[in-house]
Amino acid sequence: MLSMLKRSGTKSGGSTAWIWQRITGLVLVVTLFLHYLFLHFLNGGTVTWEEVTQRLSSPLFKMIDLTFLVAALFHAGQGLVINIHDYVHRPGWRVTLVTLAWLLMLTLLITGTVTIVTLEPAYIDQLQLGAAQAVGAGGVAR
Amino acid sequence: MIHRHDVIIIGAGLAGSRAAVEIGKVADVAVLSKVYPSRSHSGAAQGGVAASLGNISVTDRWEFHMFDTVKGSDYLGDQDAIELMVREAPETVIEMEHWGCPFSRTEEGKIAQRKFGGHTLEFGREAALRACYSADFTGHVLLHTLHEQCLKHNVNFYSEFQVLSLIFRDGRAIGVVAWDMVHGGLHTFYGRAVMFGTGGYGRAFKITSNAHANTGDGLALVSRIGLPIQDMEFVQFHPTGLYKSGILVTEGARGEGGHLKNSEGRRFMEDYAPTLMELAPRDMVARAMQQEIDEGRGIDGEDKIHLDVSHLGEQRLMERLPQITELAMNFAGVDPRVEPIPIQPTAHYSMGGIPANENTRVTMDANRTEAVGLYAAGECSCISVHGANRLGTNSLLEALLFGRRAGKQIVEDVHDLEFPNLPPDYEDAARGEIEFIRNNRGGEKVGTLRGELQDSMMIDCGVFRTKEQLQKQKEKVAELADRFRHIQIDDNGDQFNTDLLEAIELGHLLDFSGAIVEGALLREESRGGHYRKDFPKRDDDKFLRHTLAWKRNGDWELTFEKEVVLKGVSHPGFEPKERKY
Amino acid sequence: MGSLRTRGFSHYRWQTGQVAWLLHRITGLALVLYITMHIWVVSSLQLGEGPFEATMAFVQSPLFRFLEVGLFFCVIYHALNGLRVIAIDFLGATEKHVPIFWVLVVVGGVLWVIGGADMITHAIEQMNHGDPFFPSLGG
Amino acid sequence: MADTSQRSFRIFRFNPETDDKPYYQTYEIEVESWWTVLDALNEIKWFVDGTLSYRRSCRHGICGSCAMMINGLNDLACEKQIKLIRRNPITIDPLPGFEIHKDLAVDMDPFYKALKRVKPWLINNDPPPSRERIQSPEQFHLIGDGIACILCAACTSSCPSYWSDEEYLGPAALLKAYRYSFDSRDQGLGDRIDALDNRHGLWRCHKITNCFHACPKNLNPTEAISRLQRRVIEEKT
Ligand SMILES: Cc1cc2nc3c(=O)[nH]c(=O)nc-3n(C[C@H](O)[C@H](O)[C@H](O)COP(=O)(O)OP(=O)(O)OC[C@H]3O[C@@H](n4cnc5c(N)ncnc54)[C@H](O)[C@@H]3O)c2cc1C
Ligand code: HEM
Ligand code: SF4
Ligand code: F3S
Ligand code: FES
Repeated sequence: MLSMLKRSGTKSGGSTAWIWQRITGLVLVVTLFLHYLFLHFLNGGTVTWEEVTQRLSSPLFKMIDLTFLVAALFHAGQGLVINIHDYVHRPGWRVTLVTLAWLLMLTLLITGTVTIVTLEPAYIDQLQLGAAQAVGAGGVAR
Repeated sequence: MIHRHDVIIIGAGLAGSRAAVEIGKVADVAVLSKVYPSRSHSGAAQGGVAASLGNISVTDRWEFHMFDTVKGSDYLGDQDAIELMVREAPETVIEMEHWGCPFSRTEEGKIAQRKFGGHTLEFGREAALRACYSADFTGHVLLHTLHEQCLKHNVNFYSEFQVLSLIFRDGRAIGVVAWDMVHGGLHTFYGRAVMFGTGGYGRAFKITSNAHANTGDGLALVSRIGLPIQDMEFVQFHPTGLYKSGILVTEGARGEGGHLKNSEGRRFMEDYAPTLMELAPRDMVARAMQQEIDEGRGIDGEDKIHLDVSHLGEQRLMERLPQITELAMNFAGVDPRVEPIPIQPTAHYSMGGIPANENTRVTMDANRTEAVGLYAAGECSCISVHGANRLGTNSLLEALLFGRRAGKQIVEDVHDLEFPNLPPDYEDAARGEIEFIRNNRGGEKVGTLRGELQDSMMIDCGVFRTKEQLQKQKEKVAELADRFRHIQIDDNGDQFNTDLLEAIELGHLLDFSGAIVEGALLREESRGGHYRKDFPKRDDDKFLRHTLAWKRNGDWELTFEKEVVLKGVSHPGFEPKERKY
Repeated sequence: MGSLRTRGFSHYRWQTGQVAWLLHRITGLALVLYITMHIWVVSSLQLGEGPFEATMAFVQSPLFRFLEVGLFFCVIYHALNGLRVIAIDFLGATEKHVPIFWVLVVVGGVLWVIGGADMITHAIEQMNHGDPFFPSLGG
Repeated sequence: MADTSQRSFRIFRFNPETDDKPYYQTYEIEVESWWTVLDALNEIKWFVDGTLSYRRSCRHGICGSCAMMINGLNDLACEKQIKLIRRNPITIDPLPGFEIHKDLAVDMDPFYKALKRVKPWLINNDPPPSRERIQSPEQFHLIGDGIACILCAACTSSCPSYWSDEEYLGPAALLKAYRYSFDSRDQGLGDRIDALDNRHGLWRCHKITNCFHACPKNLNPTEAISRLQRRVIEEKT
C-alpha cells in the first residue's frame, strides 16, 4: 500500500495498479455476490445483530469479509486514482488528491478490519459488560 | 526568417526522406514539405518495388531487370543509370527490410515477390516475380518506415512549408524561399547543398491517380531560374484508374489475375498483346483500352472498361488486394467480389523532370554540365531510368535508390561545399509572386482555370495525340496563362491560406504544361508514353534523344540535342529494337 | 492568437462504448461513496447490539430500501461492465463489445428487477407495519 | 448523365486572425452521385468560397490528411460517400481535441510528438544478416493493423481519455508502439516501456472504443493496446 502510494504520485508505472484493478474486480464479483446473498436475499431482508455476529464468528466468514474489504478498498482507492490521473494534471493537486484518496482508504481499512476481527459474540459480551460498567446501568442498551 | 542548415531537402517522399536518413546521421539536414512527411504521395503506391532478389523467381538477375527497364523505356532511358539502379536494387530493398519495413512474406519467411507488367526472366521469355510488396500498400509502409528512421535520426522537418522559389546564382544553388502554410510568412532556407524530391506532375491532367499535392512544383521552380527540364512530354497513363475519379486500381489487380473486358465482355488484350495479355506494359494496355473506347466498345458506350477480379474469390482478394476491394466500394460503389470495376486510363506517372545524372547532380545542358550544390531524385527528377515509359514498381525503386545515392553523394560533397552567401534579392521572386496573387483583382478563379487546363490537357494531350490537337492545346495553355494574370483569390489572410497556395500551384501547372505540350508537338514520333496518331512509329534517327526545355522570356525553347546513353557502366548495353511483347 | 479546440464531450456523438464507460465511472464512484458510508455504519457493530440495531433501523427504513435499489443497480452494472472491460482487455472482445454490452444490459436488468422487487416488497411491508418513511436517528 | 442532387453542408468556421468565436456556415451545392465529402468541400472551395481551409492530398484514403468530424463522428472526408449520408445538412467540424489553425485544419504537432515518444522505429542491436531477416507470414500478419495505419488521427481525436489528458499517447501512437514491439524482428520493448508504462501511457486507455469505431481503415487500436498492456505486465513480472 505504501509503495502504491508512492508510485501513483510519480511519473512511472501504473502496470501493477492496472492488473490489480482487474484481479480485485474479479475477486469482488465473487465476494460481493456472497455479501449480497447473505445480507439481502437469504435473510429475508433484515439484518439483525444476532445474525451478523453469528456469521462473523466463523473464521471462514471472517476470511471472506476480510478479503472483500481489502479488495474493495484497494479497488476503490485505485479507482479514485484513475480518475485523478485522468482529470487532474497539475502536479501539486494531483499528489495531494492521490494521497488523500489513499489516506481515506487506509482509514476505512483499519476501521473495517477492526470491526470484522473483533466481532466475536463472546468478545462482544465482554466488551459490552465493560462498557456497561463504564457508562453505568442505563448504558447503551435500549 | 532565415534558417541555415548544411543541407536543404525539398520533399519528404521516398526520395527526400531516404536522402535525409543518410545525411541526418552526419550532417545538419532540414526537410521541407508542403504536407506532413508521412502524407507524401509515395504512400499511395500500392503494387511493389522492383528488385531481382530471386526469392521466388530464383533465376532472376539484374541483367534481366536491366533489359526489361531499357526495353520498357522504349530505349530512351540512360543505360548507365539504369544499370546502377538495377544492380543496387536488392541491397536497397534489403536495407529497408533491415530498418523494419514490413514486407509480405513467402512461406519460408523471405520477402514475397509478385509479377508486374513488363518484368521478365531471360530477356522476355517469361514473366518474373520481381516486385517486393507489402499487401497492397507497399509505398505506404516504405514511406512510414523511412519517416520513422528520420525521426530516429532527429532530422529537422519543416512540415507544411511550401517552397516558392529556388535561390540560384552562377551555377550554384544557394537555398530556397518557402511559405509557412500554417501561420503565413516567408522563410528563407540556405545551405551548402539543396536537393529536390518534390514528386510528379500528374495534376496537370483531369483524370489522374496523383494526389492534389502533385503539382510538379520542383519543375516550375527550376525552370524559372533558367535551368532546363527534360522529357516532359512523357506522361504515363495507367490503364486502371477508377472511372471518373481516376483513383488507381493497382496493377497488382491484373498481376493477381484480373481480366480487362470491353462492352462485348471480351478480353480484348488478346488482340494487342497475345502473350502477356493484361500484363503488357501500361502504355500499351492504356492505348488498347483507349482504342476500344474510341471505337465504341466502352462499357455502356461511355469512356470506361471493365476490370474483373471477381473470379479470384473473396479470400484471395481480401488477402492480396484488400485495399482495392475497399477503393472500389468507396469510390465506385461496386463490390469487386461480385461485379466488375469500371475503369479508364488515368495520368499516373511523370517520366519527365529535372535533368540529373546518375549521382543525382542536376545538369544544366545537353552536355550534362553539373550545377553546384543542386541535386534531384525521385519522380521530380529525370535521371532517365524510365526513358519514355516507366515499368511498374521501378519508380518506388528509383525514389528509394536515387534518394539513397543523393544522400551518399551529398554526404561526400557537403564538406567541400562552402556555405554560400545569400544574394541581396534572395526573397524578391517569392515575395513578388505572393503579393501579385494577393493583391490582384482580375476576377479569374483558380478553380475555373485549373479545371479548364486539366480538361484540355486530358483531351488534347492525353493517351493519343495529334498535331492539330497539340497545336490547339498550345494555344489553350497560352490563353490560360494569360488569364492567370487576372487571377483573384478570396482569402487574403496569413493563417492556413490554402487559397493562396492553390493559386501558386496553378501557376506552376500552367508553366510546365507548356513544356509538355510543346515537347509532344515537336516530338514527331511515338515512343513509350508519348503516342502521336499522326506519327505512330518510333523514329530513332531523329528522336532517340532527350528533350530539353528552357523557359526563356515567357516562351519555351526546346532542343533534342541531349544524347541518350546506350551503354551501361559495365554492361555493353542493349541495342534499340522494336518494343513488342 | 486565440487558441480554440473543438470539445469532444459536447460535439462528438455518444456511442455505446463511451456511454458504457461513463456509466462505469459514475457507478464506480457512487460505490466508493457508498462503501465509505457502509464501513462507517457497520463499525457501529463494535458498540454492541443496541447501537447497532439503532443504526440498522435507521438504514433499513423504507427510504434506504429505495436507495438501495439504486445502489444495487450500481453494483450490477459496474460488476457486469467490469467483466466486459476485462473481456476486452484479455479476450480480444473489442469487435463484439457492443453486443456484449446489450447482453449485460439484459442480464443486469433481469437481476436488478428480481433483486429490486425483493427490496421494494420489504419496504412496502415495513411501511404497512407503520415504519416511518423518513427515519430519524435514534428512533 | 449528370446524376446530381442538392445537399447542404454546415461547416465549422474559425479564423483566429479575425474571428472571436467560431460559427457555422451553410453551403448549398449540387453534388454528383459518386462524390465524397471531400469532393463537396473542393467544390465549395474552388467555386463558392475560397476562404474555406481544410487539408487534403491523396483523396483516396491513404495519406490521412482529410480526417475531420462528419455529423459528429470522425472520418476521412475523401472516403465518405455523400449518398450514404442520410442527414441533411451534413455537419462538418474539425477533429476534436486539437487546437484549430483555421476552419477544419487543426494543429497536428502534439499528435506527431506523441508518436515520437514511443520510439517508432525498429530496435534491434544484432548485426543484420546479409539478406533479409526471416519473418513468417503469420508474424507479418500479427502487425498488420499497425502497419496499415495512415496516421490520420481520427482515433486519437475521438478518445475521451485524450480529451481529458492532452499528454495521453493516444491510440494511434500506441498502435504504432504495438506495431514495432510485436514485430518479430524488434527487441525494443524495453526501450519503449518508460513511455508506455506511464501516467500518460497505456493505462489511460479505459477501453472506451471510440477509436476502434472512428478508424476509417477499420483497424483495431483497442486490441493493440490490450495486447501491449498484457505484454508490459508480463515484462514487469
Ligand atoms: C496511385 C499511385 C500508385 C503508385 N504505385 C506504384 C507502385 O506500385 N510501384 C512503384 O514503383 N511506383 C508507384 N507509383 C509511383 C511512385 O509512388 C512515385 O513515383 C514515387 O513515390 C515518387 O516519390 P517521390 O519521393 O519522388 O515523391 P513524392 O512521394 O510525391 O513526394 C513529394 C514530396 O515533395 C513535397 N513537395 C512537393 N512540392 C513541394 C513544395 N513546393 N514545397 C515543399 N514541398 C513540396 C511533398 O510535400 C512531398 O513530401 C505510384 C504512384 C501513384 C500515384
Ligand atoms: C463487482 C465487481 C467489480 C468489478 C468486476 C469491477 C471492475 C472494474 C474494472 C475492470 C475497472 C477498471 C476500469 C478502467 O480501468 O477503466 C474498475 C474501475 C473502478 N471500480 Fe470497479 N469493479 C467491481 C467492483 C467495484 C466496487 C465494489 C467499487 C467501489 C468500491 C468499484 C469502484 C471502482 C471505481 C471507482 C473505478 C474507477 C472507474 C473509472 O474511473 O473508470 N468497483 N472496476
Ligand atoms: S489507427 Fe486508424 S484512425 Fe488511428 S491514425 Fe491509424 S488509421 Fe487513423
Ligand atoms: S477511445 Fe481511448 S480509451 Fe482506449 S479504447 Fe480507444 S484509446
Ligand atoms: S485526402 Fe488523403 S486520406 Fe483523404
